[in-house]
Amino acid sequence: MSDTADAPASDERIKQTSALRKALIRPELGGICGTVIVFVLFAIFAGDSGMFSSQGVLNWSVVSAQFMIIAVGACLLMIAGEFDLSVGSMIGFAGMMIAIFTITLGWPVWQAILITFALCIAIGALNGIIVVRTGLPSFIVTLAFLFILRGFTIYLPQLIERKTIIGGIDKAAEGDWLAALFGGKILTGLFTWLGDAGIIAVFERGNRAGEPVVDGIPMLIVWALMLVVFGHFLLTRTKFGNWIFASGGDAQAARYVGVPVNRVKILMFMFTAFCACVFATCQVMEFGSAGADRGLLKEFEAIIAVVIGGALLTGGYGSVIGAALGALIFGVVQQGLFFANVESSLFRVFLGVILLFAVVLNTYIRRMITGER
Amino acid sequence: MSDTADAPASDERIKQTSALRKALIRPELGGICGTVIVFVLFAIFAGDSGMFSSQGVLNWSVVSAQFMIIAVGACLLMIAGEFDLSVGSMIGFAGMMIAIFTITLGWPVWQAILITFALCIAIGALNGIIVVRTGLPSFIVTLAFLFILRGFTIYLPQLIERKTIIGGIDKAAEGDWLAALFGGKILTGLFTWLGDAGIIAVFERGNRAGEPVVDGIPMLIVWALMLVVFGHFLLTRTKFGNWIFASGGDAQAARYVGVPVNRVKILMFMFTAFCACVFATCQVMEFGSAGADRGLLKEFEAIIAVVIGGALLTGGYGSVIGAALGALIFGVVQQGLFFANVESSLFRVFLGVILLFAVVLNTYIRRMITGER
Amino acid sequence: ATASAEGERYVLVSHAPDSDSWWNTIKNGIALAGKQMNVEVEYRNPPTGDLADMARIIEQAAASSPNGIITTLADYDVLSGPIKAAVDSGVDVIIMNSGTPDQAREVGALMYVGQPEYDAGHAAGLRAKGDGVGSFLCVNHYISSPSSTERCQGFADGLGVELGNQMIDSGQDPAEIKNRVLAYLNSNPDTDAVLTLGPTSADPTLLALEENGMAGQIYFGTFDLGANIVEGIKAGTINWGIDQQPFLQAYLPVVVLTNYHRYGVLPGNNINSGPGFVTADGLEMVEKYAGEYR
Amino acid sequence: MNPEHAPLIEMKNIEKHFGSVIALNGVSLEIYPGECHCLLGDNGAGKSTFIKTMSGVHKPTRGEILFEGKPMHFEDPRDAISAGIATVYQDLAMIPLMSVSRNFFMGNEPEKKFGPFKLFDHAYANEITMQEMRKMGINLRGPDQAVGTLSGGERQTVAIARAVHFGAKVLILDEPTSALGVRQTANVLATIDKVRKDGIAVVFITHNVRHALAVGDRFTVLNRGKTLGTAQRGQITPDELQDLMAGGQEMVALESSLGGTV
Amino acid sequence: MNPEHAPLIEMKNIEKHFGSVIALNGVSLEIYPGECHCLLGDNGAGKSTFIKTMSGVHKPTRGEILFEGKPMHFEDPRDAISAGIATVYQDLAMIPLMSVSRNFFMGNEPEKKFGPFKLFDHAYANEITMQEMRKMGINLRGPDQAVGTLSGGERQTVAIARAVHFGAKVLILDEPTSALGVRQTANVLATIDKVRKDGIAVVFITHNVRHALAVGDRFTVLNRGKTLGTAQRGQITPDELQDLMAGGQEMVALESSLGGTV
Ligand SMILES: Nc1ncnc2c1ncn2[C@@H]1O[C@H](COP(=O)(O)OP(=O)(O)OP(=O)(O)O)[C@@H](O)[C@H]1O
Ligand SMILES: Nc1ncnc2c1ncn2[C@@H]1O[C@H](COP(=O)(O)OP(=O)(O)OP(=O)(O)O)[C@@H](O)[C@H]1O
Ligand SMILES: [Mg+2]
Ligand SMILES: [Mg+2]
Repeated sequence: MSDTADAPASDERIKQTSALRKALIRPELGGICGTVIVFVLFAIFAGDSGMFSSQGVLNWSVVSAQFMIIAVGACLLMIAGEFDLSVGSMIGFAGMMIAIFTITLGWPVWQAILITFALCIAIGALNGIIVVRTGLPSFIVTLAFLFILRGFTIYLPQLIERKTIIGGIDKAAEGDWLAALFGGKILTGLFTWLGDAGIIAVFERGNRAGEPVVDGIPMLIVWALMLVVFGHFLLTRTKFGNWIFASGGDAQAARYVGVPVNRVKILMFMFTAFCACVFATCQVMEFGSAGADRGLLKEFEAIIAVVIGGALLTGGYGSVIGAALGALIFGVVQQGLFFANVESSLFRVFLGVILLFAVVLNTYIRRMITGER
Repeated sequence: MSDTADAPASDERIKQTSALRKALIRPELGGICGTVIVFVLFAIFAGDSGMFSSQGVLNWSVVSAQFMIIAVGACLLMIAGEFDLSVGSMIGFAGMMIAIFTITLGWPVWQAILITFALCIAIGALNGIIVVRTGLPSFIVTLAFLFILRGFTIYLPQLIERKTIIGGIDKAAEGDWLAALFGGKILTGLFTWLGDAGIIAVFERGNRAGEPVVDGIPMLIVWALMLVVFGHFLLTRTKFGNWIFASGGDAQAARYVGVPVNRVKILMFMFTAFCACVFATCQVMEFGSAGADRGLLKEFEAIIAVVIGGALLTGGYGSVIGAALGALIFGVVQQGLFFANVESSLFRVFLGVILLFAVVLNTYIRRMITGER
Repeated sequence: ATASAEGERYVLVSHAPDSDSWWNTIKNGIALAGKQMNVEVEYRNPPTGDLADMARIIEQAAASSPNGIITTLADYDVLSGPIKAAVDSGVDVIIMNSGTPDQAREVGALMYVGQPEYDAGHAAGLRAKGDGVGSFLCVNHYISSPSSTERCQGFADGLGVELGNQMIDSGQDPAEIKNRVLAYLNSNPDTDAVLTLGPTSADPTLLALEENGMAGQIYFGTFDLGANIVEGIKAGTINWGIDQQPFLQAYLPVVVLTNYHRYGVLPGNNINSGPGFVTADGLEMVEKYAGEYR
Repeated sequence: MNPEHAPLIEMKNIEKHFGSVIALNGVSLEIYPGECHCLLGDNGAGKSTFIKTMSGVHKPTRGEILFEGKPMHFEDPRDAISAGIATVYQDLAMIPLMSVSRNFFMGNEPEKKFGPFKLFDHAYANEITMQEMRKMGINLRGPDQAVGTLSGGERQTVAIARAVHFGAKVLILDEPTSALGVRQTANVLATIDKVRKDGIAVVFITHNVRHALAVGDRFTVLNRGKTLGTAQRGQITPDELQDLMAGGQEMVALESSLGGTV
Repeated sequence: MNPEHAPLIEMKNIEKHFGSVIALNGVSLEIYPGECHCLLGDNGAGKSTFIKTMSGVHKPTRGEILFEGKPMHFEDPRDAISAGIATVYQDLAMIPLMSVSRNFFMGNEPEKKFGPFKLFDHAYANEITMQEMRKMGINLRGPDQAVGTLSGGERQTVAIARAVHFGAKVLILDEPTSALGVRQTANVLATIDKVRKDGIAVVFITHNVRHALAVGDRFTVLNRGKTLGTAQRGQITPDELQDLMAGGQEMVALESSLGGTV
């Protein structure tokens, strides 16, 4: 209506902020700074240890990609205001299910994988439904599932196969179309050419002499990148992404304006289970066996990566790119400490200190974004 | 001022509630129900397994008392709105410090214990100060300390003693006045008399034949009961107790009316560290050794006991008596499953199911208390 | 790759989580060997004991191009790939501790130093059977790892009985281990023997037996030594400890690799570091160095 | 405005119990298109509870809701919104960490096509938000300012602007002006007036007799969970209304200097 | 009331910045004992921020606070409270899960001796709570009812009753009547009047001109972080005050039916 429509830019109550500073202030900033710092540090302290040889790069890339896969799920779920402590147990459980289906029941691998995915996503949905229906904190509900799933992962193979590790899946998976999607490598041609051209190192002896040391990009990395792109797109560019933010920011408020909060949360629990299942399937297909100890503590690693990446533990704020950078930092630090030959029992001390440092940095950045709170 | 002062009892807008129901509706109710159910179930399924013989009773009492000690700390901290994931690592760390002080440095045991207590309480305070100053969620801060403390617990003894288990403390502690407070037993005379009088069983074979099967009440149980009474009294009967509730219910609101929220929270972190230290000291004095793997996952067990006992994970609501009952349920179930000869790898499954069941029950009760929310 | 220069670098990769105290002897073993041979040695392990993480560590170790890798073969399926790749990229590998000589040959390792878990359990079972044991309790404190089950299974097979419910998942808390053992023995009073899998479960079990008066009455065998175990053996509470001599498992590979790289000499066979049964006879040295070099 | 028309919403004998508390004890009401229906009453009379049963937040313990003549069973607010009921709650439905424009369009996100995908149209959302807020007399610093940094009144204005922008057949406002400044209040009252003239039914809860009288067509007074009856505009004097709103209990004896000013 | 007396609080050139936002841009004010000082102004003018610097919640970015002539540096609200400043905040300081009486005495717990211990005196707390709430015109169901189950207005009344009960030299009320019913509002205004007569200074923030005129002695209007000046009672007409409160900007043209009723 009638009003002096002074443009907000000319508001006398705002201090001038430089454009650069404005462009920098985003949830991912902490992750970006962290990544730069980490790479610089390791270039200095472990530059000559093979960490940046093609084999070394592949090594920390694979580890980071692993973290990324579960971090994407954990990130979206955390932004939606919940978190899932059963991710690690779910990884163990999914791998074990694939093994039991293929080895004990003798199903074709693609069928075992599909059924396992369906099963895990159903368990994710169950997690979500319990959280949403009872209003209990997800910490408790998923903690219960942490125990239940791990219990079954230890109990079932013992009952059926009398051991806690089931192997031989790689043989069963040979030639399977779906298994190749999780266990294969892409761009093998390119790497052979690179090796022949002398750009990357080749094996010098043994039965693979002449082949390049890195012979392709594992599907694990492809999955990680696909999930990151999907998650980022979903969160920032779609209506559903707005609902995820809203559900995590204030569920009651979101419900009032008609956001189907329960649906959003349950879907995110299912997506987290899906990511855990992708992780497990890649692992089983790469290593050919499933064990009762797989995935221990992975839930914390996922949460740590997400939090390093700038998300708010209480929901409603965060970024998938940030979580991916958090996973990268985590992976590089973990493997880099080995390259830098740090006493291995001090690894946890470093991890703790880095975590603290990262969250303090992120908090500072977030305060700049939202003004002093 | 002038007003029709109709007594609230005669309010036409309140449905009649029976006095019994009113008396029952309290945070501990879930714990009480749970305890009754658990005892009835085990009386039926494991009644003849020796679970309720004097030896059996001592067996699950000791395990429950252990949980109680850390549950009291976790409970008060949780009501004050925070929680501490570093409890388990703190237990390992405290034990290791006592061992290093006595064995490596050769200090008298009482001095080692006192310095360790001071150190742990200081670390608890550091936890609290970081949480309060940075406004970071305690989940993250204490997760960092989980890693840092565990890292040192593994690293230090290796560096100093070239091993990760340090033993021989029991010998060093012989005759120490303070050690007896943590490792001894009380009422040994009474139990010898009971055994002689034939009221409790005596060993029939073995090298202790003739002695009563239970020869005293371990100080662990005494500590547990003392802490429960202290915590309950502090929470419900004092001014400080009101501040604990207020800090956890809404820190901002409490701050507005002058409650020293930061002080309350830091003190509760210190108290939690104190409880962890009591746990560790009792353990070290009983077993005579400290190991780098002590206390693993204890933080979760403490939180589970507290939540089973009816406290709200988000703070501001709960009861120490409830937490103690939660610890009792936890201990009885854990040991009872062994008495009942249940396949032990299914233990985790049971634990998860009971946790879920208990929290759902508690939520129902809390809804009755506060009205439908 | 025979070079006579000093300062070779060897990496030992284990499958044990950080907190597992038994591996301490291994660390001391390589440290000593490194000092004596004047080579650089490193110890690495997956912090949580996740074997998939261990595979990454072997890959990482290979990428840092050391002269040799010493690793356990806790799960052939998981670890054979990375080990083969390491061998292929020119790193010499020795398998230690877990795995079998056959598997070691298959992945292209130079040799195997250790004690196959199942066989050790089996040998212990046979010995116990000879001593008249018919039923037992296996106190398993790290159930999620496959090697623990193999030990119990081997023992059961050696006795010729079903494992069934005789293995309990004891957890790692000493009080819980103690009280679970008490609970089990309480409800199964005619158990003949107790088998523990290392100091973590053996120490509290000792206390449990003392408390219920069965110490010295019940047949008690254990894997892996520690200070308290040695004392138990001395006191007659523990009948025997299976010593796989971890010190040798770590020390010998370093020596073998160094000599191989410097002078091209290599033993012609695998080395069995165990099982050796430690009993009350000849305990002196064991006692002195238990937990450190034994 | 036109009681002879068919009512848009009919609430029949609504009861709502919370545990042992009886918040509503049989309240009936009709709401007609194009009227501004004021819901008045003491603190704790049950006004908020009543409109929450209307907008699907609470399910009534007993009683019936007819929407356009048909019985309605709203499972959650989403159902009510898609039926055409927009509500501004007393405890505002705003998400502090999200930007103003994301809040404004929360649940009603505008979309544009991008190949096979439908994308959130941020540019459009930002523009509309700035424009609507300016209409209500609030100059935002920018559409991406976080709602958490707005003052109480600014937040309330966002909530009202949002409901008006998306409002369909019924607009429910629970004490919308309680935290508003003079200028913003005037704007809101003017907006109610405009919306009503467009044929939309407005349910307006307030404690301010003057605000009620300024825009209300009919006035229903609740007291302790029951209705004291409904009055037409003009059939009741401000003083009578004020007495009713005070719950029928005698007023506190105020100093002469304060008398009649509330 | 008596400007010739020494002021109780002097705020000199207070500035407060939040990140890049300038919430207060140099506001000065004096508060005298026994006066009711009304703080008026548009939404977002900075009233809440201003009183929060006075009560120790925010530290001013620049400027000086004199309390009884001495410079004061409140580190947190606790300091302000012990200096004698009681505040009712716009975002109420209530803990939903706690009982009314525990909330009422939060931070000021009554104690009784029990041997060597000091115990929280629940019986006394319950009695006082019921009594004070009845004085304000609210009949509680019981002192152990959880605050979360009270209506918005009921909660506000608890907050005000608490501040008055413990209030010492200055009582600050940030929009205390915004959610109150007619009867409760009358009670609050009467309470302010009574408190002022006891020699206590009252700072009263409101958007309602009539409420301000009913009890105010002096009126300070804030606009966009600056003060538009302070007026004495009687020196200004209601219309002038209303214009000032709207921020000096021209008012929305209202329909004649709405005119002058805000
Ligand atoms: N979730 C709930 N649980 C229990 N009682 C409730 C709940 N919500 C409301 N009540 C009770 O119902 C009664 C009506 O509350 P309601 O919020 O509808 O009042 P109101 O008329 O909106 O009051 P106000 O004008 O103060 O906003 C109050 O006495 C309140 O204590
Ligand atoms: N924590 C904060 N961070 C950033 N900006 C803030 C913060 N708190 C307040 N502001 C800004 O400061 C300005 C003044 O806010 P304040 O709450 O003091 O206004 P007010 O006068 O109380 O308004 P109302 O009458 O609506 O309550 C507002 O524009 C608000 O956006
Ligand atoms: Mg209301
Ligand atoms: Mg304000």
